[in-house]
Amino acid sequence: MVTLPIYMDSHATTRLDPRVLDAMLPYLSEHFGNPASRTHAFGRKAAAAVDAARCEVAALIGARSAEIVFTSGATESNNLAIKGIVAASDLRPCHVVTVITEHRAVLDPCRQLESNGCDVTRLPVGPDGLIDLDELARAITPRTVLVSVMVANNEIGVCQPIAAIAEVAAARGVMFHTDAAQAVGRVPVDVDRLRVDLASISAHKMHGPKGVGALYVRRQAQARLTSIIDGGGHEHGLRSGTLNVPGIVGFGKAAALASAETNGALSRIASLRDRLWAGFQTRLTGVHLNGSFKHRVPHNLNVSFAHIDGQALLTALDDVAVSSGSACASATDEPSYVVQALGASKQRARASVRFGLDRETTEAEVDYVIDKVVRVVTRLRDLSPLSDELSEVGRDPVVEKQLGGR
Amino acid sequence: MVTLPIYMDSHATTRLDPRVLDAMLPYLSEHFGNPASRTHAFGRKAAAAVDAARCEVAALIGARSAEIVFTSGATESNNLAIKGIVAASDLRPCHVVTVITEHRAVLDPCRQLESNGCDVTRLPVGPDGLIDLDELARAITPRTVLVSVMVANNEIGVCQPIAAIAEVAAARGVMFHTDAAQAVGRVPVDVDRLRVDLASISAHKMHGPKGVGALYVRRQAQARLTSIIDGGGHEHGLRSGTLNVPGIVGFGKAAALASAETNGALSRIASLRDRLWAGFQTRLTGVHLNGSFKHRVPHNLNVSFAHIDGQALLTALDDVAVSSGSACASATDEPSYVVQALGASKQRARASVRFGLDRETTEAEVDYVIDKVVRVVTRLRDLSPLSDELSEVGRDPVVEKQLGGR
Amino acid sequence: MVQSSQVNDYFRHPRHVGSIPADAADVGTGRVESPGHGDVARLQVRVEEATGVIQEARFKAYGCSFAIASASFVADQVMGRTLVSALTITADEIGEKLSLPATKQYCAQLAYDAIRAAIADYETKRDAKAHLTTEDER
Amino acid sequence: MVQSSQVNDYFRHPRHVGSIPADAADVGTGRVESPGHGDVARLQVRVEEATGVIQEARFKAYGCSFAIASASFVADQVMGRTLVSALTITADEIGEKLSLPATKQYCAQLAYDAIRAAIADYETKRDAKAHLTTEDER
Ligand SMILES: Cc1ncc(COP(=O)(O)O)c(C=O)c1O
Ligand SMILES: Cc1ncc(COP(=O)(O)O)c(C=O)c1O
Repeated sequence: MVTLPIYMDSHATTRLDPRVLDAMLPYLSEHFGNPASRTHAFGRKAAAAVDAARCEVAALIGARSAEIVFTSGATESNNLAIKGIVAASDLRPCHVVTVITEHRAVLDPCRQLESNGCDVTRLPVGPDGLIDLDELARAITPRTVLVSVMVANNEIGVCQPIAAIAEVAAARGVMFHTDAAQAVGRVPVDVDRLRVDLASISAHKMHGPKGVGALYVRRQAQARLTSIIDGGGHEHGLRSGTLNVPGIVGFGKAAALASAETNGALSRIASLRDRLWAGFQTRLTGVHLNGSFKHRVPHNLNVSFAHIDGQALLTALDDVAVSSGSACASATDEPSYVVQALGASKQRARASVRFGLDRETTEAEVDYVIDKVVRVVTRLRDLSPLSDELSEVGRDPVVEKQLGGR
Repeated sequence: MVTLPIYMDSHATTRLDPRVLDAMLPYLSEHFGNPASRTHAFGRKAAAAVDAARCEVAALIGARSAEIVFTSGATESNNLAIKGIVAASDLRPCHVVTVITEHRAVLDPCRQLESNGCDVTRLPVGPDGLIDLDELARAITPRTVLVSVMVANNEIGVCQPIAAIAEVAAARGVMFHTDAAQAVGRVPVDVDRLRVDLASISAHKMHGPKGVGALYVRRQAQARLTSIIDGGGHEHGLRSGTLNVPGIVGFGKAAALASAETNGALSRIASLRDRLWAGFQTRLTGVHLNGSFKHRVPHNLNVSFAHIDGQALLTALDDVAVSSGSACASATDEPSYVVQALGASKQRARASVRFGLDRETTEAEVDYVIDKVVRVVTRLRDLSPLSDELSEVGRDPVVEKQLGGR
Repeated sequence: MVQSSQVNDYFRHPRHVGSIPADAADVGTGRVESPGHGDVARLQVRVEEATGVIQEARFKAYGCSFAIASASFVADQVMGRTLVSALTITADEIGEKLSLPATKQYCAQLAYDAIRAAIADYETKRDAKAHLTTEDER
Repeated sequence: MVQSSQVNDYFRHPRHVGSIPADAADVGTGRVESPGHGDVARLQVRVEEATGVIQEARFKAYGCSFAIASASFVADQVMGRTLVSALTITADEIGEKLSLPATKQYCAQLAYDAIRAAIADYETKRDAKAHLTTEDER
């Protein structure tokens, strides 16, 4: 028994856990004070709730609560980390190293810095989606002030070797930031064990509310960061503005739930994901996994279905919410730069579909999705001239070359 | 009959209207999609809700919905406006004009720009808290790219002549930003009538949720603004990041309620405020209004009670939540720069207390507050050596000079 | 990207899907690709030579739902029309009938190109045959 | 700024509020102001000359709740103690007893200064009187 539509797009956002909402509700009604109003009970009540949430978020990643800077989300956290480290540096021009498959919330701030004279190196990735550590080491120059590499990719779920990257950066005295939005709350992340200096987190990716996130800033890194939003000196002067109390309380609760439940859910989610992948492989030809299978978060599956377009597949999958690397939502229609970075053709990139499971996903849902996808893929392939044109679909599962005519 | 404690600190934040919470709840439960996920129903539902809220917010200030950029609050809006206009300008160094009594969310970004080589003029104010328009005109130079003057002050409630200021700026071809956080939703604000180019708004100052705000950006100004948070190009590329859907929905509802109810509440709030002021004046000597009485939002009263300290008064007022210009919450303990800007002594600034009424304030609450304040002021004055030392408190209501000894 | 009910209908219930033998003398086949986007449409028409009327139309399409709907729509439209009449269908008309958003107008162009390519293919064959016949007659 | 229960108690229920005639020979008055902050404390002690014991203490204070509590606290503390003993009270001790936050330590200093000023004033008067007496006796 499944309830339709099925949500399998957890990389985009997750359902707010009802327990999180319960924790938030008092702060959306009677406890409405501004935590900066320390002179009265309304304010102190709010401040205490923020303090408690800060501890929960810190505990989830093995940080101290004074190292948590609340923001409006991981996009802001990334901007604060990247622009803030560059702004605080004396080196001019300075240099930042990142990866071609990062989220736009890392790539766009880097582009912005570039237009202001900063140098940016974007490391390539292999067909598995992983960077080469030697290449990273070679990319670092005496002017490098920051290395920014995400924990888990938002499209293909591939996990970079963060501890090793941190070691390379530390050996060269360079600050290391990681966009951990897709990882924290889903897989264990410990900032001390990984030795990262800055880490971006987002509540809504872990069954918390939208519009709240955090930047972890290691104590020693705080003096090397310039704020991007000023006005009152909240959050140790690193992020001003009235705190989003209900959001932060919800974030704290989501963190507490993740701390308690992530480990237990990990293998269950991974086995559901494996079931999904096995279902596609058994019942369809021409399916291709994008990125490493092994170095991947358990909740991600990114598959290209040969000879069809992701947007068409998504549209036909009306009662299953998944998303496509083809970024059809955007006006440009450019197929996923992440899948293309793996060396895939535009057509394979267009054919990619991202399945995002979470701790609420059930086996029945997975089975429904397999059935539905198989039916829709078959129908669209019947419609596709490419299926006819390429004699043996089964042998060459993915159309690697552009079809420039027959 | 009053319920204690009484909240009279509406400049800091306001109670979330239960109708706003009702509007938000579906987006905190079943409708949890990411509005950027246009390929499935969860996302489209969220996107539609955001669109509707954008229209409500736009309508409240007489803007078009495409001119509303959602942010995390007025602090961010101010930073975006001020830093964004300067960053987009070709002039180097460029020049910004603002006012000494602005909120820190304007002054701090200006300070930040200054440290990067931008020139900043901070206009003084008269004892009434108002700027001089001639002085403004003289301050504008060929390098001036922005004038930023708030609609209503957050401490003393004084309203600057925005339309006239906008005219001065427009006559010189300079962009005009106004921090309208304390005004929008409480008094009518029409961006077209006032001819402002950019205006900052905050939901939690108008019975909406914390952590959401907007920057109004006039269509013609959009190309002259550089974003400060990049990553995906949300909000016409002016503010990236996953939208805070429940917050935005709540903001929309708060705006709709304000549109419907503000005009009716205005005179009622003003008469309650006047009753409060009359109560203090009748029953106490040594009370001094800070700033113009006439050019003031109806919900504000800022009074200095001679010979006592604001923090002590606030602490003694345990069942009445008000706040003090003495900023006791901060570590610095520096008395209100706003009250000092009126020409008041540090002591008068320390003695200032801000009463913030809102549409929920009742006459019974006002009467309770008068009684309580009179009792506490009397008790603290009995404790104060200053009361003895100054022979005739009634004649010289406020201690204007520093007491450097006897 | 919101799609109109027309696009939705043609995408979910496409008319005239399939292939007909491309080497038949009375069949014209058009296979076109959208430059930049990579969407592909193949349209086939079977034409009654005497009347110039399209008796049968078949399409296949690769691409987004708008491309598929556009191809299905034109297959539907050309059925029963003369070649001359079919050639009067414009890309704008396709876009309008399907209420395509501006960014998807290229799908209308693709379908339009497919009609012209299919008819051109048929006409090339017919003319070649006519030429042969003429030579036979000589 | 969170205040301890001790500060809260002394602020809400201050002991020994008031004034005693400053010109009385057995009364010492200390009025001190906190530099930078502007808080003012006035402490008065009535001393039994023979024993050097403080018989009565009165204070007034202007400033924040921490300053008022500190002044009230020291008025309470010095009562019944000898001058010598009263002078052993340190600012740190006041801060500790009232659990003052670091940023409010200056209030302890203010109260401490008030004790010393009050005792100094009393001693000045006493010495002047002794001087007069000595002169009378001569
Ligand atoms: C890897 C990654 N970084 C950053 C973000 C942006 O975070 P937020 O949605 O909190 O702005 C996302 C999600 O959109 C993400 O997946
Ligand atoms: C005048 C003014 N501007 C800006 C702000 C900051 O807005 P927010 O609380 O939304 O960050 C406030 C309130 O704190 C304010 O009163």
